Amino acid sequence: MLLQAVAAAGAQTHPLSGTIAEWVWLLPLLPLLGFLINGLLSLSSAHLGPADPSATAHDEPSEGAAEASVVTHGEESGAGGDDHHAVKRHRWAGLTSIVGPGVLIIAFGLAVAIWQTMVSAHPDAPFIQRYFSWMPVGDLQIDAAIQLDQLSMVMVLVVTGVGALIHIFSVGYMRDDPGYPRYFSYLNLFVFFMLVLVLGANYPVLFVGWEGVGLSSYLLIGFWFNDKQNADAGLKAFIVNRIGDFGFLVAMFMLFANIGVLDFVGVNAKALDLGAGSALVTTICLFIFLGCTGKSAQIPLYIWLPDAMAGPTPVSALIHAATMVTAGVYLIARSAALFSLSPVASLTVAVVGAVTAIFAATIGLKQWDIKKVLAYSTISQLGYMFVGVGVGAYVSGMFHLVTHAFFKALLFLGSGSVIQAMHNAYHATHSTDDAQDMRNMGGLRRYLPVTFVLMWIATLAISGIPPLSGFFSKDEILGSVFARAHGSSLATATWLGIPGGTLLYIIYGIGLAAAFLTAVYMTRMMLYTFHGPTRTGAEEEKYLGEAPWVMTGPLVILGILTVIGGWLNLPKVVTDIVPLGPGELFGHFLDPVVGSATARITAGATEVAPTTEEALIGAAVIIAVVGIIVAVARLKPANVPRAKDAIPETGFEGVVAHKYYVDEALDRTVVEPTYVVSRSFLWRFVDNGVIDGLFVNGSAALARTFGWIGSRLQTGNTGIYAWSLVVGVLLLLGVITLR
Amino acid sequence: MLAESLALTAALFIIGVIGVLVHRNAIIIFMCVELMLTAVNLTFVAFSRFYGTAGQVFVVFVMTVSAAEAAVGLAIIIAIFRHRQTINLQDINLLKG
Amino acid sequence: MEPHYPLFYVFHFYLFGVIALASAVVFVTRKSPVAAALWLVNTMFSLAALYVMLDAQFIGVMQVLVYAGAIMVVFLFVVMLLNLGHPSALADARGLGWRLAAGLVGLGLLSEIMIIIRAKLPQQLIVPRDFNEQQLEKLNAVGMVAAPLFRDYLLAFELTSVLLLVAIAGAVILGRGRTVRAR
Amino acid sequence: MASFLDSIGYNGWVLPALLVIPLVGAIVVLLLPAREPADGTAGVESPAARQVAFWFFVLEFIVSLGLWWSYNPADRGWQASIDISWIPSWGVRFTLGIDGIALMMVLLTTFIMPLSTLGSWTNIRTKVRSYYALLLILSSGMIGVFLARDLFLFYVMWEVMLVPMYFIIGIWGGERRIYASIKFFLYTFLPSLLMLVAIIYLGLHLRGAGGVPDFSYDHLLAANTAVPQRTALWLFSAFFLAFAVKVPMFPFHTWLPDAHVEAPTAGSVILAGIMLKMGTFGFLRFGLPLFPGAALNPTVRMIILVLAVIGIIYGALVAMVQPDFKKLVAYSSVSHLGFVMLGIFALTLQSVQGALMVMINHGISTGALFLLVGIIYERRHSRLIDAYGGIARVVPMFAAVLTFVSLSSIGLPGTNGFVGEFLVLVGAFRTYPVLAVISTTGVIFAAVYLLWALQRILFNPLDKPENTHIPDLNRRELAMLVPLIAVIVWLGIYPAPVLRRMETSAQLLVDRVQAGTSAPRVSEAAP
Repeated sequence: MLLQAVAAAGAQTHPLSGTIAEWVWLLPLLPLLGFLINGLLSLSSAHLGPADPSATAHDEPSEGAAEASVVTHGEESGAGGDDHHAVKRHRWAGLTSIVGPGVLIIAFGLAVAIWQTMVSAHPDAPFIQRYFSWMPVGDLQIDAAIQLDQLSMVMVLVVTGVGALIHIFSVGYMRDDPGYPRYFSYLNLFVFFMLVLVLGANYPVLFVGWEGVGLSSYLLIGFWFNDKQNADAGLKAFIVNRIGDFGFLVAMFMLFANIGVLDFVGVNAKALDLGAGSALVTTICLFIFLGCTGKSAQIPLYIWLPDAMAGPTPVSALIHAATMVTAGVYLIARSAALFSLSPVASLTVAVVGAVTAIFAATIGLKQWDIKKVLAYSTISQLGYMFVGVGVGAYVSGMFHLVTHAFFKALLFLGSGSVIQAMHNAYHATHSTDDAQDMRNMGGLRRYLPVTFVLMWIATLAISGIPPLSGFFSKDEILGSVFARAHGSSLATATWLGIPGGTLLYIIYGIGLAAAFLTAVYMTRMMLYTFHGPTRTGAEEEKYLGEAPWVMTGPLVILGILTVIGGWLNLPKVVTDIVPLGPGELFGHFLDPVVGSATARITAGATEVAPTTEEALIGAAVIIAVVGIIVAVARLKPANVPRAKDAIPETGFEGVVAHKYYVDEALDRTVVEPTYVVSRSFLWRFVDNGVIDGLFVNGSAALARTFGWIGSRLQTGNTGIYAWSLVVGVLLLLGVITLR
Repeated sequence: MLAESLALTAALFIIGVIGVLVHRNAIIIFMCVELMLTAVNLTFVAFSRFYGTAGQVFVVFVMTVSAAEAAVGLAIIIAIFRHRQTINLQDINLLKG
Repeated sequence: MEPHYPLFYVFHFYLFGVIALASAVVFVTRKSPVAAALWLVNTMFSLAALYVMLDAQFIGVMQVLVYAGAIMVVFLFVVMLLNLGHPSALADARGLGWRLAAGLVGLGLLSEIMIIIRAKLPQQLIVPRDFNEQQLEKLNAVGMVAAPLFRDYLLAFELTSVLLLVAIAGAVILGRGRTVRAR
Repeated sequence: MASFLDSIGYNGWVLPALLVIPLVGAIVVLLLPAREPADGTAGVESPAARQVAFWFFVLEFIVSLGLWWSYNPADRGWQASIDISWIPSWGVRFTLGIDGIALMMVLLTTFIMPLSTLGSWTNIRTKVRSYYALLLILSSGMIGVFLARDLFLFYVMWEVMLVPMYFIIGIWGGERRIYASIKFFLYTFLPSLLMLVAIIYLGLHLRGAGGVPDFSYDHLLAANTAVPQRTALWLFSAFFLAFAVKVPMFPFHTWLPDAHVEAPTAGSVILAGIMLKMGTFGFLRFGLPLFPGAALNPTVRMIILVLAVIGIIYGALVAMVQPDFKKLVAYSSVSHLGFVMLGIFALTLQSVQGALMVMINHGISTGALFLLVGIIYERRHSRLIDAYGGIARVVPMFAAVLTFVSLSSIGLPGTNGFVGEFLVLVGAFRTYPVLAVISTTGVIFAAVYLLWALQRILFNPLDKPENTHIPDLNRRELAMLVPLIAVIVWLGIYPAPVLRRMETSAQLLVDRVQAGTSAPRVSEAAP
């Protein structure tokens, strides 16, 4: 009801109505169209079975089946799904190359057009388009509706923009894969769900996208599904995400049960009814946050993301770095009205974010797989974002999300370029060495100069070296933490007995430490990959080479964005010193959405003096630089053995290299016991034994036992029958006579 | 003479019962059954002096039944003997459950 | 109340009763089927005599004809057909323990029956005192049975004929032995 | 559309027609000549039987489809009613009618039946005529259960439904079919007898006008306040057992895995798709409204709810460890139906509507899953998960459909599964928050068991030579799966028309039961 009213009112008065923003529904629809086309193309190579399957099942195999043969390790052929080196271009590859990236480019164009309209119109209220009633049940009215405001606009631009670049990159990266249309259909599907996620006007619609991106992620991680490891990784990702979704669901139930609405406008309007700082709102926020930890790979649900690197590298770039994993950050920013009411929940978010940031960074120090390093780096950076939105610096969190999308996509695509080169080299020589292990790389700058330069830019950005984008965004988060340690609603609250202010200082410290580690492990990655001698192998070196333009082009664009991304939100303290341009553009842009929530948290916060702020920035920069120097000084790429010659680390280093054995511990304590209990106790004992055996078949057996006893009396010897008859008569007559 | 008749009936009947209990030869057991039937006939006849001729009619029926029974029973015994070469009831346990 | 019977009548009644009883006892203790059958015939004859004395002349005749004449002959015929005449061929009777037990059970039953008979003996007659004599004079010995048989019990009588028919058919089928082999 | 239907007097004859059409079909099928297998029919004897049966089912579906338009959601009473005297001396009447709940169940039935016929197209080769005749009779019985407005008629239909299924499992089933069919029969028949006793008690004790026993639902609904509280509890227990076995609720579920696994494909589809709904439908139609006091007695209600929640978790965990895919799907039904029971007994409008949606969705998704198992079983003659692996490469279309249907079954938003589970949980959270939260974990387990099985069948290395030459879906199989997929998408994205048609009846139910618990009963005033 409320939503309809708002929509009706909005339709008449909203500044965006009647503009190109009316076409916003086309945004998710375009990738959906791409998904359908590509999906059909991918299935069109399949052949229909015979009219009667069992009649011919063992006779002549059909044409499609004939192409497939048993795959053992090292031998590849067939129509898709197995290892990606099978060079067999799909017959619809050309069409797919147009449709797949095409829909994204069009969508990005549309998004830019809408964005410009929005900038000029500067609406204060969200623009809501309501299409039809999704779940109308009594007082539960959930509409299929899209909400366009500045927050979703930012996400739309990132998703379609970075997404389009990654799609283009994929054209080169995946061109020889037999599952090419399938790949693009999944990728389009992902973008569709991601856009539903960011554009949904209420929690359930958002949840559609939320689970949908999880599904696409599942499908893409397991894209080369004939490898058990990949399929396992996909499954793990989906299930861990579902654990998070459980929290999200419960949060929705609680919202509906307590305030009766689930759309963002309604929740924002009624959030105060829950009571500021009440246990109720804290619980709701914590359940939402549980959902976020799943999607955004935070402690304790981060475990799926490193495994997710099993997917094709562009997928890692798009889903597991730039967009999907940031959905948790988006969700918290979207629910800012709720989180700002609960300092405890906000602090929890910040603490978890900070701990994750440093925890993942330490693991990143000891990884040899280039994508694993980036994966832990992503977890760590996501931790930063959560620190940002946790301390109520929603703008900073979102800003870091955007810049991170640029440089992390660049890093991943760059690593993809490296892996592609390595892979081609090993494929040419039929070597079975690991194309992703940094110990097999080294000195690649000679072969991949463009990638080398661009990846260094991204590395510096993520380490926080000015004036690259990462510097501004990361610094803003740390600055916000520092600024809120005094007087804000967070500082006055207590979290598990610790005063909020103290906690925020600790978080700030952790943030700095993580920044240091980030600089170290990123430099380490660059050193081992691009510097020093080449460890790829003498024969293989001849085949190393730069990727085609269709792959390097997106890299260059991302590189430019990485460099200039910081201009989006120049801090005041910087623009005061250096007149680089208008300051805090991003903040002003997002103000209508998160401004009031931010204000609620910073209400009593004391202003940080510009000098202090400058000092903080200086400290952060110095730490980053020191990190890089330490890495360069300590690590000697020349001394690294090749992967097959390496000796496993021992002691604490070994523990870190094995990711603190978290996966193994979970396997032992959760996964295996659940399975064993379900199998041995629930199924075999309770179901088959007690219920079926004892009760059901037991009662049948009881009846049969009585029957058996009766049948034993039937000896078949008529003499006995006669005897018993006569004795019976004797007894009966006796009773009668003696009565 | 009613009491004497009934006593005799009872005695004959019981002798028949004892015969069934102690014998294993199917034919002798059969004869014992005939004895029991006959004993019952005596009751009917004895009572017919006091209750009218209906008793005697019943004797006719009993005789018919026992004749039929003898015919079928003996046929069964022959059949069993052909099959098993014995009419000892202890060796015949087709009814065993 | 029962009429008074002359001593002559009573003597013969008891005589035949004792013969019947004694023959039955001997019958039941025989191991040879042939001997047993012959002793049983003896019992039947005695009973036939008792029937006659009890004003059931027709039944008495039938007893001789049907039981002693027909049924027992069939028995003997079967015994001979199966060549079971020799008692040694069969371990017929059960052991002493069983026989004693059977005797005790029999005695028990007998005593119970006696008690019941004594307790429940009818004290009043339903039909007139000389009803049977009148019937006998009016209808003669056969008519006395035939009249109710064909009037009051016609249906039952016809059914017994069906029973006999079925029994004949059954006996023939069983006796032919083909079904046995088919099994 | 509605005016066209009115012009042919649709409401006057549709309900008896729905019962009669399959029976006529059964007779026609039985009258077909017996024919030896001919070429091109894949060794199926009397192939005409399946054609005839299929077209009769299609006719039935088309006839029933009119109900979608002719049904008036605003009307709270029975619609398209029929009332004929049947056994006057016992007060038994042949009364039919639909409300929003029955409407959807009937449509589900008529929708599933032709598809299940297609599903048994080639794998039923012997006694074909009897098979399709039984299917037709079965469908008549099932529709009768949904339509009956007289408890006696309801009971008759309830048992009519049981017998054909017994034969379908027992004659055309798998290796342990005899065990499974007898278990199925006894398991469901025994409690039905208790229910019969309860029905007779109601009919005799709540006599209608003139002292004649009256089994009519409306009468019993109005008169049930006369039943003492203790007696009501006993009567409810009898109904409860009959329905709980059918649902099946934990711990009355063990007939289900056996029956499902041994039944032929169509049998499993119908069992899961429609017959399991009989139990929950029974609770909605009879169990709750007739004995509101007993059903909502706090202890009784809590026991049932806890059993439902146990069913959700337990079914999922046990499904997870099944080596047999068909058994896995069977146990997943226990889990899904647990959601339905939770929704019904949480008794809010959302949860009841959600329960109804789960009933429909489960029919669609699980039906489709069983069809898919049947398809792959027909090709490889194995239901064991371990017999497969990596076959997505060999049968991409099969893989796509199986994945999609599985996702619907685990309740991925955007598919039908989500709508039902979400509504159940959101509604249940209002009355029983703790139980709702525990049940929500079922969402996680659902993903675990189904996707894990999916992985072991479709993904992983293709390492078994016999799996490399499996033919993909053929046109017939596509024809039966595409409608299901379409419905999955439709109900996932735009379930509102379905929800609106059921809302009045669901609301009426909730109001009635809640009014019934707070005696004295208020007379139902038509709005």
